Amino acid sequence: MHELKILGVGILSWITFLPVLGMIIVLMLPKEKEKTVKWTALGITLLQFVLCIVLWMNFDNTLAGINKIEGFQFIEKFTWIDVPGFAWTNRVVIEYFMAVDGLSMPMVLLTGFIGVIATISSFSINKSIKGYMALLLLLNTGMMGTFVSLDFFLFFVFWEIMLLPMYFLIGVWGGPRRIYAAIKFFLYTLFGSAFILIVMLALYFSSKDPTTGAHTFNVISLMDPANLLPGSLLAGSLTTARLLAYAALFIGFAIKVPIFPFHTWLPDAHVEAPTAISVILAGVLLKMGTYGMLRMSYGLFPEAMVYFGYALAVFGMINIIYGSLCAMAQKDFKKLIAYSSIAHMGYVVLGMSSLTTQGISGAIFQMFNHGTITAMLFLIVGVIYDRAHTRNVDEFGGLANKMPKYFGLVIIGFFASMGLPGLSGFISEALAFLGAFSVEPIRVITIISTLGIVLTAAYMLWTLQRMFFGTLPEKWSGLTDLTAREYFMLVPLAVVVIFLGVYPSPILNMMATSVNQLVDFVSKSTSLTIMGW
Amino acid sequence: MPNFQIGLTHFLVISSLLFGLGLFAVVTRRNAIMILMGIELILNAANINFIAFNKYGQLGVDGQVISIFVIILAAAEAVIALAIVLNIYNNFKTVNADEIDNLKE
Amino acid sequence: MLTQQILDGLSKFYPETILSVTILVIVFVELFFKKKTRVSGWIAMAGLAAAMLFTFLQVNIPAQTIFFQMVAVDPFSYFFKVLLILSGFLIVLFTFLSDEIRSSEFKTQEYYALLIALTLGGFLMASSVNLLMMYLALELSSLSSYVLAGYFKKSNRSSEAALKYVIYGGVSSGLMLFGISLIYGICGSLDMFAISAYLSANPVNLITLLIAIFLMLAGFGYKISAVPFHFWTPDVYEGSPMPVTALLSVSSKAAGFAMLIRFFLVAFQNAGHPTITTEGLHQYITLPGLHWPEVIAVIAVATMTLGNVVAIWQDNLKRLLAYSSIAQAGYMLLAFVVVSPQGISAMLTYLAVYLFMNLGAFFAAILISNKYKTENIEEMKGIGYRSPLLCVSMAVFMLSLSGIPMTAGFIGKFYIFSALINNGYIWLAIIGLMNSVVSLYYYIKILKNMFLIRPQGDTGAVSFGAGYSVLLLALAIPTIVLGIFFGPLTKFAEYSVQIFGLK
Amino acid sequence: MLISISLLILFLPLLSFLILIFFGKKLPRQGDWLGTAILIICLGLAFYVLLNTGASDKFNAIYNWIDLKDAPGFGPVKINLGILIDNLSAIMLVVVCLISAAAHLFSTKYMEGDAKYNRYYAYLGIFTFSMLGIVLTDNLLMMYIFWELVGLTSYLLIGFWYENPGPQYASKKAFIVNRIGDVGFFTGIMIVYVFTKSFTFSEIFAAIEAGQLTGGWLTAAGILIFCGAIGKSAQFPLHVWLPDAMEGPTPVSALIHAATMVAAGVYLVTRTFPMMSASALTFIAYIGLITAFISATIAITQNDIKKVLAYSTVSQLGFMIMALGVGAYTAGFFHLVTHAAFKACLFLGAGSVIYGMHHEQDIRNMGGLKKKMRITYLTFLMATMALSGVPLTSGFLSKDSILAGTMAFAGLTGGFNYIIPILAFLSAGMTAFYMFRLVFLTFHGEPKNKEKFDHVKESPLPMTIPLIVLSVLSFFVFFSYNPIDANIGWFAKYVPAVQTVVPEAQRFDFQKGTTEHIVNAESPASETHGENPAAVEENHSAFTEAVHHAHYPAMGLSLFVAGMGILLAFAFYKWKKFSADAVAEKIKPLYTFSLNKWYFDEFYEGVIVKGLLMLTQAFRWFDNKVVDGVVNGAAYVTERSSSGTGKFDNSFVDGLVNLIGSVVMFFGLIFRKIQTGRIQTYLAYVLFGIILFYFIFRTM
Repeated sequence: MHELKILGVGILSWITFLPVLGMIIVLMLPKEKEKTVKWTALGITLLQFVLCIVLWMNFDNTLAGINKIEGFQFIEKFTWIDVPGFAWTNRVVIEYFMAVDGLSMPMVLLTGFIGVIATISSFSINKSIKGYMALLLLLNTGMMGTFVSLDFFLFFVFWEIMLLPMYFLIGVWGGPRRIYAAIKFFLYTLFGSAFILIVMLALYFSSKDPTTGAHTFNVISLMDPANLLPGSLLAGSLTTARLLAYAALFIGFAIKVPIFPFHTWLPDAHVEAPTAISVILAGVLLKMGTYGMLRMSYGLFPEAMVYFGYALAVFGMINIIYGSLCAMAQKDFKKLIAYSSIAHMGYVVLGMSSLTTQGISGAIFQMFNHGTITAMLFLIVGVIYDRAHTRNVDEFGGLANKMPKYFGLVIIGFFASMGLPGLSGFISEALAFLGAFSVEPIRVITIISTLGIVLTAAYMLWTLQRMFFGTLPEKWSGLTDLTAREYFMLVPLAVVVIFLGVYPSPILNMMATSVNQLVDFVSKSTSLTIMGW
Repeated sequence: MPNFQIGLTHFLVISSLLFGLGLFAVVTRRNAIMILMGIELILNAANINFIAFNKYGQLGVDGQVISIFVIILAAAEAVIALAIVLNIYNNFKTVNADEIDNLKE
Repeated sequence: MLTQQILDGLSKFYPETILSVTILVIVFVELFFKKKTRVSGWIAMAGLAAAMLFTFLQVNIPAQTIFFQMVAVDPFSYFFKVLLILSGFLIVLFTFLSDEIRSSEFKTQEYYALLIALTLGGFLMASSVNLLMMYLALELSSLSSYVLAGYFKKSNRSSEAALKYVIYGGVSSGLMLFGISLIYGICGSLDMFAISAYLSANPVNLITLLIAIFLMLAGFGYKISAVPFHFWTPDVYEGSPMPVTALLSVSSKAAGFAMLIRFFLVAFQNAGHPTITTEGLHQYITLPGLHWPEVIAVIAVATMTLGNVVAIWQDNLKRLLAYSSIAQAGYMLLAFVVVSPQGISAMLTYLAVYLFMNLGAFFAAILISNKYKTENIEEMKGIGYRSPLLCVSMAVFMLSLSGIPMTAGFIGKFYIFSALINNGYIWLAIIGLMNSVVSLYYYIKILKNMFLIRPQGDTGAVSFGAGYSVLLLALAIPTIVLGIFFGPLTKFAEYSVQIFGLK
Repeated sequence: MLISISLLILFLPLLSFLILIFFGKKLPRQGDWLGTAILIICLGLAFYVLLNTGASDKFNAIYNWIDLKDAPGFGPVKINLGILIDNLSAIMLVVVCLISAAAHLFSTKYMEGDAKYNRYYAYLGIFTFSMLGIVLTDNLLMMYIFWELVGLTSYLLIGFWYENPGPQYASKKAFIVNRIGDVGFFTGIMIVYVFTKSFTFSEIFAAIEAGQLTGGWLTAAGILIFCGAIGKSAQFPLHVWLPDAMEGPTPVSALIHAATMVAAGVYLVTRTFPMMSASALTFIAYIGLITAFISATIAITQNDIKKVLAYSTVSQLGFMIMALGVGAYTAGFFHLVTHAAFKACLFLGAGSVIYGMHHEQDIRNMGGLKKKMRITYLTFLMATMALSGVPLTSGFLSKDSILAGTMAFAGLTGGFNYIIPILAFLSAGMTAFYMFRLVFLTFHGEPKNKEKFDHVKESPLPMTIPLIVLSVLSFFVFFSYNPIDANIGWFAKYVPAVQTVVPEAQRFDFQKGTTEHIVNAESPASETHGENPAAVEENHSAFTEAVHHAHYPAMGLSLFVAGMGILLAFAFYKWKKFSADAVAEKIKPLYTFSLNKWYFDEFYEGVIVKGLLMLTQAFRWFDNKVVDGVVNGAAYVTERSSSGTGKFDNSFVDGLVNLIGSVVMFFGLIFRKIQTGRIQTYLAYVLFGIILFYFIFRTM
């Protein structure tokens, strides 16, 4: 079953635009009814998640997708803009083109899941909840749309859509330096998307859609070199223009990931953002960068990807080591987690750079796992911050006995972050490493990167020791253990983390065919192999 | 000098001089009225050009018609400009353009 | 024969005629309704509406020139006419709703007459194909705007703005006239087609031609406030009454662009005969030896960069919008560099979009100054919580101006950068994009003050009358809708590029 | 059937963990009986498995865990989980279950009344589960998984009393140091996987034999996998965590540090023994030797009862590793088994003493306890004799085999390798010395702390039963009928030497030329092909022969050094012929060097940890100042220059982290300055602009 309609509208449109519907409902509710607003938002995200599950249930693991339209599922393809050509201009066609394959399916699930968790976590917001929930729902649409759109233009529109809610969510509901953080986030990301826009346009004008005869934004058509006009800017293989375009696209996505040296917005944004927003930011937003690389950079510039494969691996390594070392130096609990995010995204980049099935599967799986694990960590930070109103690690101590249930979940979260076997992070990291290691030129880089495992353990355990062990300072004697709401957001995450750690097949099977196809497509597109410098 | 004739070049030299003088006035005179006179000079320099080109290029009457239009326009512009300068005087008690610099960065 | 031609011309000149009549009627009515200030406003609106109606009747008229090749009636001028009338219409409404104007003790009758005169000037600027006609039209609109800028006679700021404007305008148009006279000397005609024909047939002294072009650029540049002819803009914008500023930033600028496009394309590009080049791109033929697109490129880059970097420093909302409009002009000029129908249609698209977002921004500024009595951004802290509709609309305009997707401004920029990239001007596109990132900073700064900082002191809600809200939405909704369904607009813009298949 | 039983053994402790962690508080006695009972059942089942597994039996069950389908350029990617029951795992099952059961039982009294009693038992359960996982697995990846889980659970157990700073640091140190070894282990696994495309031992060996992994990579893989053992088995240079880990509860020390976790490293090397190249084996042998020697020298001077035992453990682990390194496969594994019993006995005995002395651990404050703690004393003495290598004990058998192995190895390879037996014998002598020193100081002589001494009484039954059982197991009869030769015992038959699969070129000379026969001999098929078993036996014996020859000299020597050690201990501490303090004073530098554990901790703390922390601070600085403000300098200048206007927006300069940010601001400032408000200035600019344009474009 590769098509699913509800009330005549495709399920992907439902999943994507349901939050917008929710936003409208929320905006129409009276301001005073805060409870209704909260529950409406939760209801909508839950419904969206249920639809994601339905999507998953109907998802066919054996179809590949990537560069073949037949392999995509739940396709929705309509013409959005069609300006017929006059004598002197070409026809312009922009499509509303959504579909999923093994690459996007895990991300859709993740977005739906984290959306629910973030909404639950948002219940503690007490300032203009209406506006908050409306923006949160809009953000959700932006993220979901990015993962399901296959028209570059549509992708870009969704990509940018989530900027704005994010800006306000950080800027209005954030911490003391929220304005600085929000502006920094906004400018950085916009800077990156400028590059994406340029590449998108350059591709558009280099292309010709076989069916319409016009230029096209259709990513799948663009992946076929036959659809690039001979002699146009981005035609050919390994031309300077293509390499530059790949690099520009890379910068655009790298800012989102974030890859050193474009990462400095992240710690600030995280520290200032409210808990739920940090959860979304780390849980989903960062993945858009790596997803973009896999979907766009790999598919559209396969030979350039191979050409720059080594550089990509180096970036991954720097992220891992640099992020870990920076994390170790932090005293702010949240900032520490933020830097650890940078390090963990490094595993994704490293795995991706290998261009092997193991590496890319590991990368995608790590994207999913990092989404859940970091969400958990940020919620953990939120729990303690809500109670103590400080995040300084050194001010705490002995919490393990004061809040034993909290401590139990902290242990799961921390050790998952360390990549402990039995928890989901291990499998993805191991696969990423195995993939990267099997490529001879980046073997040394992989070995250096494995040091990240030790460093992660070091700063995580150090934090654990400083905050949870030892004796409880007098001032925290009034702290209470988890509330029911906090259970509802932490326990599902913990369950997923453990479940996938023991039984990763549900997610891995989902992507296996597509990843194989991607690897096959990229490596066959050029005679080049990844080279050391 | 029997061969001496007033030619296009002479007109152009005159008009260029006028143009230059006009610009000079516009940039250096402090009094707003003087600046406006500089503008008149510029316009008239153009007028001389039009007429001279018209005469030496055998271009019918176009140039002359243009210069008439320009003269009229210059008059209209002067009316408005002078009214504005008058108003300035009422408000600022001065017509020195360099003293009227409240609007700036 | 002669009469026939004139009559024929007049039959295609109804919109302009109606506007002229409206001016006269307003001046006349003034004699009878000394105190009833709104009446002339309504007349102005009626006149504009009628002009609009007759403009619409010209929609399918074949491209042609009338009045002995003085004025063209073609889709290109049609586009600008629609734009100018829309803008004039909105400015009249702004004037109605502006406390600033209402509270002034001056009669407003001639205000509307001048407004219509400016619009009429704009009409003629957009359609003239003769340099003399062009100059006259320019002066018509300029003279009206001088007076409008100094409309508050008792206000120092307003008077100063008027003085600067008139001197600056006078010099610029003088320079332009001198340039025209040189072109007349070189080509022997003021008819753009004749100039084009002469230039493509005969070798000319390029240096003189270049000087002439630069002198003329002073006139165009002043109208569209392009660097380095922009200096008047911030001062005049800040000093003028707000509706006038809005008018200057949209109508006057649009007309200036129309004039610029027509002059360069017809006189220097042989635009009457677009050709298909080997690459399948539709391109005008550039005259040998003249590199004016490069000149435009430099000006465009300088304009948007300067506008943006200085805007960052502004605290006065009007002044900020002044610099922002300078920067916006830079983006539009970028599209002109391409010198292809694609570029021009992108430019037109942007202009149409710009109309909504810029007027919207000014209207929001008017409302803010009405209610909060301030133009200073720093004093707008937290007003987003006191007037949500106003500030959300303002947010839409600001984001659109900076080019965030799902707003019309994005589509405008998108088309411009498309044109640039398609024609290989990737560096220009990158500079443009970087500029729009920079611009985001100051647009966002406004939003930051409105939303991210909680109101201090008085926190009560400040609401507006229904009229205000309706007008605000009337500007905000197109700004969003055009960001999503822009097909019709771009279609219209592309259609309008067929300048004239005549001659 | 055996597979199901082994799965039962594996998962019962996990069940115990789950029940106790969630419901432990609600059960009577917080559920300690449950954990203990489960472990005793497991022990019974483990015996069943052992009895039903023949020496050459291999029961294998696999489950496909991850399937990434057909990867381009690689082939099918299938990652399996599997259980393998053979002679090694069957023995280890019994060992682990036995020690764990003993620790469980012992703890019922020792830990009684602790605030986190149920959590303690839960942790014991999951620890046992993880350890059994290591034992039962048939592949490297799963071994790594349980390996790490053991790390986690040991972290929890060592840091059980995390309220105190000691356990906090010790647990963290243990985990991180183990992690360092694990990184090596994981890298080794990656190498193996990349070349052989499998994690399963049998497939890996087959692939290596087929020549898929050779040369430097093979040696690297061997050494890196051994790195895991360096961490877990506390080998030099990562041995530092183990003595510190004594901060955990004493039964935990017995469980973790005597028989299970630290034995995992040895077990790993045993499992991967066939793929170790000659270079890797030499490396292993020397690491083991260095460890054995260093920790023996340290143990001599320690005063904490548990620290002495800890260093002796490290030393004995060094012996086992060394044995494997020199090729004495059976001996190494044998020592693992025997050592598990008597070392657990020692630790539990120490626990009993500590319990009796109310948490006094310094042996200088003890003495004379043998009168009051009869059972503890006797069992402790028995285990000490086993550890020292006194005849008729199990320790004598296993240690003697190892020493014979080292001699054989030195004899076969010659040269510098003679250092191995020399230092090994020396260490054996020191072992005897410090163990008896411990016994004398603790149980003999006069009580030094009267007050505490008066309250001492024998520990209750649940504590003494494990002691008795374990000390009885230190007799030779359980392993060999011949008290002086282990080779004829059932153990040696049950765990015969395995043959290497590495290519000829990478073997020791004495291993060469035997491949075909041996490999065939191992598979039952070879017999049907009519190979001559005698020939196999002959080829097999190049090393065995040497060991056989070395047996009696080694035994003699070992008896001599052990005797000397014991004699010295008597002389110093029983008969007081010499004063230990005076001797210590005479060789003060050596003494302090030993007392301070060769300054390893100081070195690591001062150089590596401090260095790392400084590095992180440097990175933080770099991130804040350099990456986030490449241009804060430029911004500062701009700020200065615009201080008059006071409008400078800090957040902008901070925010745009690149040069553009401040350049933009800077130009903005400049362009602002030209907006003077004077109309004539503007006009001048316009003219200037036109002229400029003219000059720029004139030439184009």
